[in-house]
Amino acid sequence: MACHAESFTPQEMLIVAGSRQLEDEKVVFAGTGLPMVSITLAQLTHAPGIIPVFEAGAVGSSLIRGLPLSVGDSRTTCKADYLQGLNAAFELTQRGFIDYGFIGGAEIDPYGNLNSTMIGDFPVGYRKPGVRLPGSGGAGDMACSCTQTLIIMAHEPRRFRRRLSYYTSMGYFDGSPDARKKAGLQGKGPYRVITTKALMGFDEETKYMKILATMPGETVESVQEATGFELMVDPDAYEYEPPLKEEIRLIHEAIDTQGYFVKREMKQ
Amino acid sequence: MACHAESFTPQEMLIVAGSRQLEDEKVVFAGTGLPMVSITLAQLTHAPGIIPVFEAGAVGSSLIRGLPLSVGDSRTTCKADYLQGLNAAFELTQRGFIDYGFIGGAEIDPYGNLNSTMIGDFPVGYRKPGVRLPGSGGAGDMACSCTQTLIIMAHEPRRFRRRLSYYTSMGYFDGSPDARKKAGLQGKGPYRVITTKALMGFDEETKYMKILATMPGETVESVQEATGFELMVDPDAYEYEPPLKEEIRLIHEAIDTQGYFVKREMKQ
Amino acid sequence: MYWTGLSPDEARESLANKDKSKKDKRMTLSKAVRSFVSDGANIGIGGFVNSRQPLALVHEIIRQGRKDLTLSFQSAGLAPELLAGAMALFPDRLHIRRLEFAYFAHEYAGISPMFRYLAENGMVAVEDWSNYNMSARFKAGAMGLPFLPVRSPLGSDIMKSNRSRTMECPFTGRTIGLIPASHPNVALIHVQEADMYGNCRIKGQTFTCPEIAMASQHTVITCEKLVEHEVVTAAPARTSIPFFAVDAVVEVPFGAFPAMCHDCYYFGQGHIAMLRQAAEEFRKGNKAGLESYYDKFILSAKDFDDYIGRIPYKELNLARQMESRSLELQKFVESC
Amino acid sequence: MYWTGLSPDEARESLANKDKSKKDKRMTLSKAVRSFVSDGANIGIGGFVNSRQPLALVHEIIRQGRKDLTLSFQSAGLAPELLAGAMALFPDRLHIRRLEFAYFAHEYAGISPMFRYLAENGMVAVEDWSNYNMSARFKAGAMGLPFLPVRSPLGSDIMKSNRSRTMECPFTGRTIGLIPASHPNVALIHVQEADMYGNCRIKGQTFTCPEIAMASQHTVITCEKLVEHEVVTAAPARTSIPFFAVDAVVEVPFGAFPAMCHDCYYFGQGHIAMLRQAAEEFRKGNKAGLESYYDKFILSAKDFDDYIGRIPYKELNLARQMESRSLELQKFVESC
Repeated sequence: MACHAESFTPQEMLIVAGSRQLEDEKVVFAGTGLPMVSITLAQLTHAPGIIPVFEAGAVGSSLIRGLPLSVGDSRTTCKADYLQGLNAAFELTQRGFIDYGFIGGAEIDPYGNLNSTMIGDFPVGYRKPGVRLPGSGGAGDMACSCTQTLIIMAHEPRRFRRRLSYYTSMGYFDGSPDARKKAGLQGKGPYRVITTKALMGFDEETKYMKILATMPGETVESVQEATGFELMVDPDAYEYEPPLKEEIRLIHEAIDTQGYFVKREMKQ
Repeated sequence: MACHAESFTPQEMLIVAGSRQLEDEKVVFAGTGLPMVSITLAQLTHAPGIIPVFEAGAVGSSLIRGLPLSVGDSRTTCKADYLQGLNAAFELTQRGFIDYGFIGGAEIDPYGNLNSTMIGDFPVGYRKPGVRLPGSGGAGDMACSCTQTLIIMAHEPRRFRRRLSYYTSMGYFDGSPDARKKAGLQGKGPYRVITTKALMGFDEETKYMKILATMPGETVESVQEATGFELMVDPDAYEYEPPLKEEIRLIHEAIDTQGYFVKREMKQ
Repeated sequence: MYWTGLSPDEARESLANKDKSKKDKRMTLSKAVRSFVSDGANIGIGGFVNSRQPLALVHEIIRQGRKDLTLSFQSAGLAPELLAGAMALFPDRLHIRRLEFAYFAHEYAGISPMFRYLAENGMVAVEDWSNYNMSARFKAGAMGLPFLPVRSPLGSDIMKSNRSRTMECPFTGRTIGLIPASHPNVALIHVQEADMYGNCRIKGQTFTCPEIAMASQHTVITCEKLVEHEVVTAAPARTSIPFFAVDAVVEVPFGAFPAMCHDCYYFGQGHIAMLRQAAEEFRKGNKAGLESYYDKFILSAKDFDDYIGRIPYKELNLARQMESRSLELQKFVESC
Repeated sequence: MYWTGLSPDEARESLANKDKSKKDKRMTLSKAVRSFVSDGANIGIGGFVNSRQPLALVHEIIRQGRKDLTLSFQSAGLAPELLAGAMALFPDRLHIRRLEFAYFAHEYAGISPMFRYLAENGMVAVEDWSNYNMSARFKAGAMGLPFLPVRSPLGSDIMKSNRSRTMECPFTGRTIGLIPASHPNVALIHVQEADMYGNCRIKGQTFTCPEIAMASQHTVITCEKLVEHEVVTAAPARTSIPFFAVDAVVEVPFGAFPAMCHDCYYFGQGHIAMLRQAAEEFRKGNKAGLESYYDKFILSAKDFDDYIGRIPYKELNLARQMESRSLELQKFVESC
């Protein structure tokens, strides 16, 4: 019988949901931060056969040496099958070896497009943006070329916007039929958006974002309220299963023992 | 005082001349067979600092483990600085790391273009050639992308032809100004043609083949007679210095001890 | 534009839908060829000239018989020559439709008579490329790109013999060549070491083996020896081909003989000379020698071990000794 | 089309005319920077985020002062951040004109405040690319090609922010991206081991260091330790950068600190936090902390050893221990 945690933070729920979305024995390209935590949690629970790929060059690693603080960290090379550099990792992706890309972003729109470049008015304000973000890194490439992508991010109205300042990592463009294929892309696009408030997918026809489940304590209304655009709601939307005690324990005692990415305070 | 060999074969003279054309401390892309013998001879005599590159992937090797029978032979990897594969070797070439490419061919024309593909009528007879040769291998690439090329071959009328059946390795095309550059090539083209009968270069303006020296026992007339087109003759053409005893000794006792590429019978 | 093997979109689709998990891929030679080498296949041949030629797989293909094959390689000798000889002798058993290649001969051991025989009789379609072209075509395939730009051999008849294009570079305004990716249906690769999942450790030059494996729809690996998976993960930078690019792993000692295999054995020079002589005589009209070669060493052999068992021990031993002794100094220094 | 650094034809010409012989390239940090890093240079920065950042070279550039720089990298933190901070504090000493990059921040340690400061004040021209784009741009340069085709990030604003193009693939008819080669004037690369000729042995991931070195007009290598040439030739397949792509070799232990260096030391986390904090305060208007950082650790230091000498021993030792202990099992298995 599943033993659920009595209290957990939205971030812990986010990580657990990220982990549960990962299928066993799939190749997963890991973005930095929370995706690495979720992948490790999945490896320690239901998906020991996951094959992680890190953009700095490691394939098939076990993160048992400690949570990497960077996708270029030596810890990502532990027990790897294959170890090269950035070009090799992205070429694997372009070729089709990656089942899932696991990425984040600062802003997202209804079609799963992400911004991690700038807040401001592009292209006019490109040379002097209101807020300059770190830039695409590899996320823009993963979004294009992984077979599918999982997006993980905090759910706040300022992050969920109808129109992005800048389109860094492409989802379904404007939702028009075959938009990705016409642009020259190979991957199928975003599969799930996992947030602190909901699990979302995309309508098959319109490619518009849709609530599949609400996180414990949230409702369709509370999720909609935290979203800068109107969401579709799946007719079978359900309440997401809360974290297990064991999942929370693993996060803090086996994965991010130093609290680099996962905060420890209890909010709920 | 130089001690010349009393007798030597045209092939031995060819190898020695090939060796002497190699400058010390240059990077030389080695074709299979005689170029490997000449490069090793140069390394053992005046040019210990030559850096050989083999198309199967080895850079900077010392061929002290025995003469390789193939440019993909493990012997080409001995004491190498760098060891990868074919793409890496040709990318080095394309980038500009190779000073000299050292190649052969079955047929040559007055502008240093080479055929190693077929004898017959191209394109009509391409699908059923009179004689099918092994094909370009890497020679076509070396001819295009090494900074300069050295060509080494037996001097026979059937090999020196005004018009080739097939243009495999490009020299100066039709000799027209900037023909190589217009075609998109980066290397400067053929520098010398070393044969069993002569050392030849190319006229600076017309890019037409020109006798620079005749091999011992040959004359401008005898060279011309063995050539299927008219040659230019350098006003300062001279008789080439015969092999030294030591050069002949090294060829047979230190390099091709089994006689794979260099025959031993004395013809002169 | 026509594609032999898979088109870039087909190759992508096939890989995206494939199970890429880490599973035991060991199987028999016979099953590997039965499962992954079909009639009509475009076969990517690993190795370089007569180094690491996938001869155990070639023997098995000849034994099983295949039709309508396309052979893709940069420079090769024994592997395509044995297939060409099988076609010349037994056209109902083995048929090669097409060659995409840069060089087909034996280097020090001379030309390939059976290639000359097929080509000069117009029995096979040929498409000439340069070594770099073929290597870059596999590389484009491995990179998931439909083409790569190349600077050679621009202006040659090679570019007129094949499907390459030229264009004006949009950045420099100069002429540049474009060569289409090659995605064979199956890659045949012989390596020194592999683990049960297919991670390959190639010693010496890699040639274009990693690119061919990663470009192809399926990859069959023969290896001199299977190694524990832990050997691979202890030094992952030495993995040349990752497991998820491999479909079958077969342990076949001497699997490239009489070709050479870096660190394992040198050329079986006597055997190569014998085979080449028989082929040259076939080309001149005398078929008996070549027929008896195929019968003795391939068709009547149960499997590749059986063939190796028919090679005189002193030939195998000489090839081993020539290779290991010449590598001794290097290995001693490396072990320090 | 404009080129920063060298155009492909200029890069080819420069390399063709260069002495590529095997000569002793050891020199001091000061001489290496004086000889190969000029005002106006496009600098290719090796490493990845805060791994193997060439910080000894960056400190020396700040000490010597340079103007009108272009920085090219895929993902980096400390190296460009220290240069950006120097520009913000001492505009007459150091000036960055332009950034060509994919990601500029510290991953676990957050954003780069000095990058935000320069970018949000419009003090520097930026050209955004993706990580694969920048890696492939260096790779195109290393391959001697004017461009490479890419499939990502097609359709994004990144492609509108930079000099990439799209075209219809002449083989498939589908849209494909083309990104121009990058040929920096100088590459700054930190590695674990190099010999006196410049052969580099990179441990762990190579990132894009080999490509940057081979694309650049000049390459300056700092290494944790010099190794004998015989170590290189005993295992040439482990050479990541060949000597003829290198112009200067400087032995600088801890040459990437407080960035991490695989197999040598982990992140100097306390030092990174201190620097980042000072930079964040500068961005909010309080300059004193950052000024004092530069004064204490860079400007008043005679050389990089002097700076390392000012780091508390226990910080250095902790970084060493964290890295070596976590690698112990792996190295034990590898040594068997």
